[in-house]
Amino acid sequence: MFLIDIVALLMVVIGLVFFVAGTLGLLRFTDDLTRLHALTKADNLGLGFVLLGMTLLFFNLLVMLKLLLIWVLVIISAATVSHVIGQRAYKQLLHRSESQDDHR
Amino acid sequence: MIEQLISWTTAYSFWPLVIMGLSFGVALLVFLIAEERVWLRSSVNIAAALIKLVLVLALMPSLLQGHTYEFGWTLVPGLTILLKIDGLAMLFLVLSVFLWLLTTLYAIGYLEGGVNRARFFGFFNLCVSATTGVAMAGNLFTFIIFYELLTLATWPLVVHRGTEKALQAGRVYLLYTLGGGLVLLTAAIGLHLLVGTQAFVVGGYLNDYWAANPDMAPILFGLGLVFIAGLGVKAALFPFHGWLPTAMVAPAPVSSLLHAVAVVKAGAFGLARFVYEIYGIYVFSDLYLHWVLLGMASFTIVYGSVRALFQQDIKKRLAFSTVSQVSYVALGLALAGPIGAIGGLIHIVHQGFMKITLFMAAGNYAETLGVHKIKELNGVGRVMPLTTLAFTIGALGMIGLPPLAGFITKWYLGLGAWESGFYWVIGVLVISSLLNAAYFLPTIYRAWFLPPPTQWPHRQVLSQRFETHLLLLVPPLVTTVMIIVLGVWAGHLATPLGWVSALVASEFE
Amino acid sequence: MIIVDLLLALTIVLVAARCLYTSNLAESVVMFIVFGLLLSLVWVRLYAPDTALAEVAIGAGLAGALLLATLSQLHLTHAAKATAMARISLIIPVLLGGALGVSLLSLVQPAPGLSDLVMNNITQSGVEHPVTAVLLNYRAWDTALELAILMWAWAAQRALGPNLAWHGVRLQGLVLVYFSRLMVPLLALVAGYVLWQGAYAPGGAFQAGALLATAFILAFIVQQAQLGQANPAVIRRFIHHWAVKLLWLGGLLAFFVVGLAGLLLGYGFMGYAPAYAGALILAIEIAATFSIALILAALFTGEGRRYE
Amino acid sequence: MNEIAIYLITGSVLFCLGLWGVVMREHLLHKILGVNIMGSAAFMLFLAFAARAEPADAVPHALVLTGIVVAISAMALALALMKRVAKESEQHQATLEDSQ
Amino acid sequence: MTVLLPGLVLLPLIAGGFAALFRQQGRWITLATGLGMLVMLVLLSIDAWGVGQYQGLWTLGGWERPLAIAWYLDDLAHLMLLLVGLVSLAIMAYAWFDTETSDHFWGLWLGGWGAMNALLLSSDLFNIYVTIELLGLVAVALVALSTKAGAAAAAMRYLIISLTGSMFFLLGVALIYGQYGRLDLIGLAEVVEHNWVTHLAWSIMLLGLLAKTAAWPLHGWLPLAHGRAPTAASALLSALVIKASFYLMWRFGVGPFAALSNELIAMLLALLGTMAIFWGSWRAWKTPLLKELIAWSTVAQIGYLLIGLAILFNPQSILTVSEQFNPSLLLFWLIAAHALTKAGLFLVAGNLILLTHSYQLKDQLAVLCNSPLTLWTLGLGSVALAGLPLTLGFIGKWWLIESSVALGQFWLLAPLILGGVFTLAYMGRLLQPAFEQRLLCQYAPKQSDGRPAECISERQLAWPLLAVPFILVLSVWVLALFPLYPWGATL
Repeated sequence: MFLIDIVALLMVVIGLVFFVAGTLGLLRFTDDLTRLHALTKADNLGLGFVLLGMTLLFFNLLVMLKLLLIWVLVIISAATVSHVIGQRAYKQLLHRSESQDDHR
Repeated sequence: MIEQLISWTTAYSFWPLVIMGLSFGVALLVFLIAEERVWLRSSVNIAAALIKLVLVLALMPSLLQGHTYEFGWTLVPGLTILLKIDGLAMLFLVLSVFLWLLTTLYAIGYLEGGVNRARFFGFFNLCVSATTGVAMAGNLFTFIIFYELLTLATWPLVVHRGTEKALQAGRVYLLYTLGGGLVLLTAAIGLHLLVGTQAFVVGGYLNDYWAANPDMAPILFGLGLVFIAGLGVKAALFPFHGWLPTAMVAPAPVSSLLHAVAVVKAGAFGLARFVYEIYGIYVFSDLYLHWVLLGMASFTIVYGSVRALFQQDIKKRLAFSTVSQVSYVALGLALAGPIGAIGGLIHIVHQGFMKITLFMAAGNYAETLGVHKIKELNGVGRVMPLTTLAFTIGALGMIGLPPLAGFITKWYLGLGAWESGFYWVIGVLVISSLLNAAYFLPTIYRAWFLPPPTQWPHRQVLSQRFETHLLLLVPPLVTTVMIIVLGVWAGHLATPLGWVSALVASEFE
Repeated sequence: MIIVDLLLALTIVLVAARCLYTSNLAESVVMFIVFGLLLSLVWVRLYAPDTALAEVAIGAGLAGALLLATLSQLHLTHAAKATAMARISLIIPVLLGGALGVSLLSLVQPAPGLSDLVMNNITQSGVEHPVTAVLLNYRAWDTALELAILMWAWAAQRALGPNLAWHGVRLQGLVLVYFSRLMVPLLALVAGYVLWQGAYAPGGAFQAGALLATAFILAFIVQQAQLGQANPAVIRRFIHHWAVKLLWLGGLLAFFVVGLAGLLLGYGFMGYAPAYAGALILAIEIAATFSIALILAALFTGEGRRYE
Repeated sequence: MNEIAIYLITGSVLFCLGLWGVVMREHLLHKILGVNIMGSAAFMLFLAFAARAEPADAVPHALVLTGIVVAISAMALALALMKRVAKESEQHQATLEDSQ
Repeated sequence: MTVLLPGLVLLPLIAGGFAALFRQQGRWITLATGLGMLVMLVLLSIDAWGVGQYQGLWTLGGWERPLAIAWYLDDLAHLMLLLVGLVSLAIMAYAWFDTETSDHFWGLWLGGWGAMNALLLSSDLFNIYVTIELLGLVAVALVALSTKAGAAAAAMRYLIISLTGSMFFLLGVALIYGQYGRLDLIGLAEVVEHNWVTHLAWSIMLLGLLAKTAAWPLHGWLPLAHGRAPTAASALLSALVIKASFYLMWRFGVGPFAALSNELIAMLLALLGTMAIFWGSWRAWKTPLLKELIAWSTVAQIGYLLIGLAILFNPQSILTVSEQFNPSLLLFWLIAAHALTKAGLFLVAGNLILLTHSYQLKDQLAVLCNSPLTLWTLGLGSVALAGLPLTLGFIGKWWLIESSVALGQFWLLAPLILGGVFTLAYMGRLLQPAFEQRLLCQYAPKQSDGRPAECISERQLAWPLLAVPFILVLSVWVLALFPLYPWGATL
């Protein structure tokens, strides 16, 4: 019991570390695409660890399945949203370089 | 037959409502009649005026027998609309109804071809409705309603011409009269707080309260002053008279009926109700309010006459003359004795007849010859002899020449002053008469004896056979006859004088 | 746990202040969404899972979507900076509110309420979950009027005239389409589950309606992005179909019909026959779910015309 | 000092903050968000009162659920109106200055 | 409970829903609904005053009071239901013929009507919050129906104030629930006691409601919203919607929170009322716009209502409620007089705007010279608004005067009496020019042959557009003769 609690806590802490790192990247990176990178990668992993910790704590099949479902859904959403944001950021980038060309 | 009439009329109590409602209904009807339908409108007007006169006269016999008609409608507890025909009301009622008939005829002739006549006659009827309402008001609340209604209904008539001057006059008029109404309302609220709202009663309803609360003297005195101020605006007592000469821009029928009779008399009549039937003559004189009223009235009499002396415009001169003459009523009330009271109350009738004659004559001059100024009157008597005759009789009556109606008033006022011990009032009367003579006699002289000018300011041919339009000529002649009749047969019981004497006897019991 | 509460309270106040204070409107909106999420945590801490669910779905989710969509249509997305005076004056509400709150502390002890009454009558209410019992039975009239508010908010929005132009970007590829094909049915399924669950556990018509609305909005956004149009024709046709219009009104009508039937059958206005209460409540909830979902979605999409 | 006390105070502070936003901020978005924060503050008080009972009082929960839907309806209308104001104002600025 | 009370709320809501969704059929739905409502109101009145049914408490859903929402019908609520119904019908009749009425109007106001009826009946704090929000949203939408420049901004301002007011109200409700654990007004009246929370809650609710009523310092939104809304909407908002929040203050102040009232709050309200009368009249005197003039006059008239509230809230005021007659109900007549008159005046203003396509006062005046019925409506309306004797407003004012004197608040006589004069003064700006000769037919365009064409006059409008405001205004005079009839038949 005690061991599982410690492991679970460890998992959650690792997850939090990922979150912090991702957030740091979001704040510190220079352009949209790199920020996206930091955010999605870190968040998916962070959330995974947190959920893993939770799973260990509850250790109930139904709960585990639910948590897994949440993780999968979040990952799918994150991927889709990143796709959309990325496309937009890329278009803006193109647009900007074109207008710079015009000025030249 | 008289018995039958009496038994028929006394069987119903709604007569006051009918009399008031008749002109009200006619007013609404007239507003709806299209502008062009002159004949229809005139017929309705005249018919209504005749019916009303007959109705009022039909009530006379039962009233002589001591019957009074009351119609009450309670809105909420403490607020009752009460219409009552008693002796005092009848006096004012007969006067206004009779003169209304004449003025309607006159106005039809005067406004022929003018614009906005539907509006004019509509408001005209509304005014009559309000005036009869003032006459029949049985308590202070009802009185104030009709007093305000009178203000609002006369304003469109004052501004009827729509010129900048007329509008300016209308503003002044509203400022004074609405202000007066407000002051009166304040006074009424004050009185309501002390004794509640009660019906007017012969001898006043303050006697018991006064007997029980002698320490309230300052408050009652102050309230009395507020009442006098509120009513004094319409009665054109001195500091509040400013609107009357200004309002003379109105068409002649308005000036004659409304400002010589209806509006100013509503104020004077209100003073009579206040003195006799609210405070009661004894409370009134116990509080020395009669001194106040006497002072104001005396000053206004002299002041009005002096101002009239310096006016060059005919209507302005007549207006200041009105200011002076209406104060005779207040003076009579303020003398606080029966004889003076007779003089004051009878003057409501007498002054009405005389002043309306003068205004109609002035209107005829303006309409026929375009004459507005005194100095343009030279020789007018040769062109318009009948009108000038009427003007002359009216003016002589104003001066107080026996045996005309004006003399009766002044005689009774003088006797009343003697009786009450206000000997100096006789002096005021004498000065006033001299001043009257001073501003009327030269005018008359000018009209009859100076040579007419070669060119009148703005001559119109209104009639082939008569000196002016027939409808403009008949009404002043009728009133002229009345001035003589009222003077000569004054002692007869069926005259207003007899009526007033009986009234005063009951008030001073 | 008190530490968590204190941290949560402090954060939520700071977030709210930042949301109102910043001159960057996008930041404001994001802060408001964060505020909504934190609020739902507070609701959980206050043992109110129903409201927490609704807050996430409506207060943070839908409101956030609405705010972001609005923001994208505004020309200027920066408000005037708060003046120095205003910045200093921010201290006033904090102090005043603090004083106010402290003065309310007397209310922590006495605990009057309708809890006992709710629980005593729950067997006759037709449902087991007390919140649902209150919403759809004891105080059903409130809920009916609330559907009316939704309805009239939508009517009012239509009366304002057509929408502003859309400032979105047309997207390449089919990622979004597949995403929506996965998520929309899933959301509908979850909505049905939440609705059904409402009879005995947290959940019900509001939460289900909000989820369903999210599904609609997702479909709409995907259509927009795929076609590069403000209002895809398919959505327009859908909104103006008469059957859909009737569905908008369905929740309100169901409430009123059942309420009047109760009156005529002698159970009082908005009353149910106890034997059928459960079934009637479910019927009303289904109708209400569709109404709520459609109207919430419509509030987001607008009427389907736009200024040219 | 328990969690109910904390949230009573937080609710009061939030209410005043929201009012500050409505009164002091010019941009309509801030005003609208301010109103919503005021509403959330009132909900917080409701739920804090509900949490005093054991189990939690269901009536305020239901009231707040109703309130949330009312709030989103009002917000949707307000945002739509704000867009129209912004469109009609000359600088596309969503404030009330030009209506003075 | 028979079907009438729920019917009065449900019918407009259902019909309004359909009218909002199927806009092309909106006016026909409204016609049918209006007739139905009229029948129900008549039946309700016959039952309530003839047989004596209906009065009292109704709980909804078959549950007992603290748990269920309650409705409460008494004379005041009944009279308000009638007032709202009749004025709504009149304004809708006008809107039917008004060419500028939007399709959206019907559904929106039917909802507003239903909300008002629900609000008037409700005896539950939170339910009242819901109804007041519904009413507020509808009212804002009605303002926003106008395409006039600035209408959206005015609506926005109104919305913000209205929502903020609602939030204050909601906070008050929360505090009351926290203190007493109940929401029904009847039950609260039994348990309310003096303590800080209750006083705070009542003050906060009062503040919110004052803002929604446009009481003096919080009135800024009203002239804009009412001045820029479409004609029918202005009339409805001024006549009815602001009365809803006033009604609530009245209800709460003499009901559950009667024990809390003190002289300070009464004095404060009286001061606000006095300021409203003076400030509103002054601004009405200055404004160059026709509808804003009428809207500012509403601000001033609210002053009277606030003074009435101050008198109701004064613990010294002895409410002599006999079995037959409750004098404070006379305050209702002040509400009714303002509702009827103001509806009439706004509709007349709408006529003038239809004719001249201008909002400026100076452009309207020429029409007046040639339009007798319009002029009469304005004239009768002005006098009624001033509350001169023989109008309904005077009955209410008389109660104010008597009560303020009985309380020893003599200074209140100044605003009460002067307010009427101010009203005549600013309404005179409209009336006086009608008599100016120079304005007659000023707008008549010359025809090609040099003769003046026909003047712009009211004859160009459909007759119902003229008749409805006239009847509204006239009713203030006619009703003044029977102020006690409905409930005082035994008096």
